[in-house]
Amino acid sequence: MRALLWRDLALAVRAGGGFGLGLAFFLIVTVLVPFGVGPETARLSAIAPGILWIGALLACLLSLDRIFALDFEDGTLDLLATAPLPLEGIVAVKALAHWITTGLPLVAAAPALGIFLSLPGPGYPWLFLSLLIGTPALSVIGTFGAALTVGLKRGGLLLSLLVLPLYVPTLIFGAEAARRGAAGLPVETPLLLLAGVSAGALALLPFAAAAVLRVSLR
Amino acid sequence: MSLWEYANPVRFIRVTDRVLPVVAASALGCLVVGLVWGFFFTPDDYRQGSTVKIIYLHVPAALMAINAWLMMLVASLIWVVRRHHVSALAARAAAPVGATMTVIALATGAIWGQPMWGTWWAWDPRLTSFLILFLFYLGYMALWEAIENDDSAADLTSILCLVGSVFALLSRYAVNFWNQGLHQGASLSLDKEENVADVFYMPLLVCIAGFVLLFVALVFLRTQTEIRARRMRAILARERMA
Amino acid sequence: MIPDLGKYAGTVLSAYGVSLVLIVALVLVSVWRARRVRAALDEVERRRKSA
Amino acid sequence: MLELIDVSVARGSVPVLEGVSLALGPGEALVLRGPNGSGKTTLLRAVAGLQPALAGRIGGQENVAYAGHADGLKASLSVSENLRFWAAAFGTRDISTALVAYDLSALEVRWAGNLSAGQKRRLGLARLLVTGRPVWVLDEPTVSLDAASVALFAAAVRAHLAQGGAALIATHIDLGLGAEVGVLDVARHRARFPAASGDEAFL
Repeated sequence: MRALLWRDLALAVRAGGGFGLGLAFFLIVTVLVPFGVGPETARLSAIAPGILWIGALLACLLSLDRIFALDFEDGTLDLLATAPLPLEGIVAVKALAHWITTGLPLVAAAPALGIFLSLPGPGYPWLFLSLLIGTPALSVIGTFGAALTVGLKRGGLLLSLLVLPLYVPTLIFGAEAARRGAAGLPVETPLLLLAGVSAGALALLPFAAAAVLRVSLR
Repeated sequence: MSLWEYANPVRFIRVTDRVLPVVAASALGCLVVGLVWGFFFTPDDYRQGSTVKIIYLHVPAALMAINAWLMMLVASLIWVVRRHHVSALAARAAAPVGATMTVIALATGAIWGQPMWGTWWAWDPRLTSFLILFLFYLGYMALWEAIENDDSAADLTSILCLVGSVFALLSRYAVNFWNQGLHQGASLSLDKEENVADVFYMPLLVCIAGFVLLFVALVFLRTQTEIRARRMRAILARERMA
Repeated sequence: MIPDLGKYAGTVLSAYGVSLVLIVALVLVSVWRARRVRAALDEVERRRKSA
Repeated sequence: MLELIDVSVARGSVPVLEGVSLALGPGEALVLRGPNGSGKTTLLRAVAGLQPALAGRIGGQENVAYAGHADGLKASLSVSENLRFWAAAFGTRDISTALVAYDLSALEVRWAGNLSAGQKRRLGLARLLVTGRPVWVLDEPTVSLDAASVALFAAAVRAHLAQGGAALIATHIDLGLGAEVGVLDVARHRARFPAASGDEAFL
């Protein structure tokens, strides 16, 4: 298991691994928003928490199809499935690797990008915290979607169609927490609900994803 | 006429062939009676004027949009547990019907909302939930279309339906939390006090019965079609191998 | 014949129109596909029997 | 160590083989033969547990080390990193034996992406040695190997058998494993026309 995690991390940071693409995408989306809605500070700061959450979500979505597709093409997934590791564990480790290489950099970058969008001062810690709690759910839900579409032609577009509706609760609670934080309102409720969604997804979806993967491989 | 004769899909087709005309006819009957009754012979609401007549389409469609998903959920569970082929195909057959019902509920809601709330669309929890439900239908149908092997498709869509149901429910609560809405409370409930007035109630029940029967008839017909299509694919695949 | 729908006539009629069109379209598509698949399967079965 | 009893397998819901029975004990090897598309790969995938058999029983699946058409190598990992990963995944440590057996020691630090097709194949086969599993299930293992590499492979298989391992190999060429190696022609087990299948209910 640990070997799999190290291998996935090594593959992501080496040449052609695509590490940082999501981060660059996040940066570009954030920078494009003022061009779309206008440069007024008041307007930007009102929508900043939501934009940052959506940007992080899309950046996360961008790299989902790499979770299984590469391993499927070169036969690694077949061989892993015959290894004495539970497929549920493999899925969980894959999701964890995706979160470390994609989610965690987004969490770290979001406060910096908040400056571009004039995020109000009290919002920074809550934005950071809500993303920190919420992005693991994005990764594990996305892993489930990637398992559903592995080996399909035109799987990438389908993956987005399947995963985006599943992202709704996470997005609502996460963005709500960030928004309330930025407005100086109490954030406990949405944060707790967000943590609940994340915990539930982390506990249950690896099993669903493993079941799906078994079907996809046969 | 060998195995096919005794396998369940055949029995399904034989039974539904007998039942289908009856169900379809009563669906048509209920819809005509209910809609004509509602459209021509009910008074206007004192607040909403004649727009209240939209209720005979809006409420049944919304009910069926949800019930169709519930039926798909049950059918998916049956497939996962019992591996009953007809069940998986029935879930596949129901999805477009449910999606259409969702569109009808959304469209009539928007048309109704325009004069009542002064806007075609509001991010009201109920409206939003139905929009999300529609997205789930789209994803479910797209996944069926994308997978070539029928059994794999049945397995994967079933799991998507199970997981999707959990997330749809979660979205419902999330959306409620996110925005308390304009929409009035439930139109129908067991608590008689909260119901719509009696004059609207009877034709509405007839319309709901009509929509339920229409759904059943369509699912029977479409399931038959899916069974035949599957049988044809199986035969053709066998011929190619031979 | 048509009841007096007042100022909301357009609203009510368009709601009924949209819904009925969608329902009829769904029914027609279902029936059309049912017929087509049935005919295709009969064709395949006949070929199989004669072969 | 590996036992198949009356096994049927299907490819895409269409049955291709039926009634396959075989047993492998320590030191035994069996070669599968049959024309392209006859179901050798499907059978081997079922033996490896990657797809369910339609009927019959497969015993000893937990002993199987499978090598298919794809080697499961990562281009941006070195030869030894690739092997070490698979060793860890199968709960073993030693990769030096495998490197020596397939003459890969000189390439140890090379990225797998820079290897030739034959060298990649050798690395893929070396993976079998680090799994520590006794039953090798190999699908066309000698593709893109030159004569010298085939000899290396045959030697590795012989050594494996001598140590009490077993092997089930789908191949067209003569590996020179000796006369005691059995041959199973899968063409004799081809599924008859209306047979049990995933689409059974529809046929």
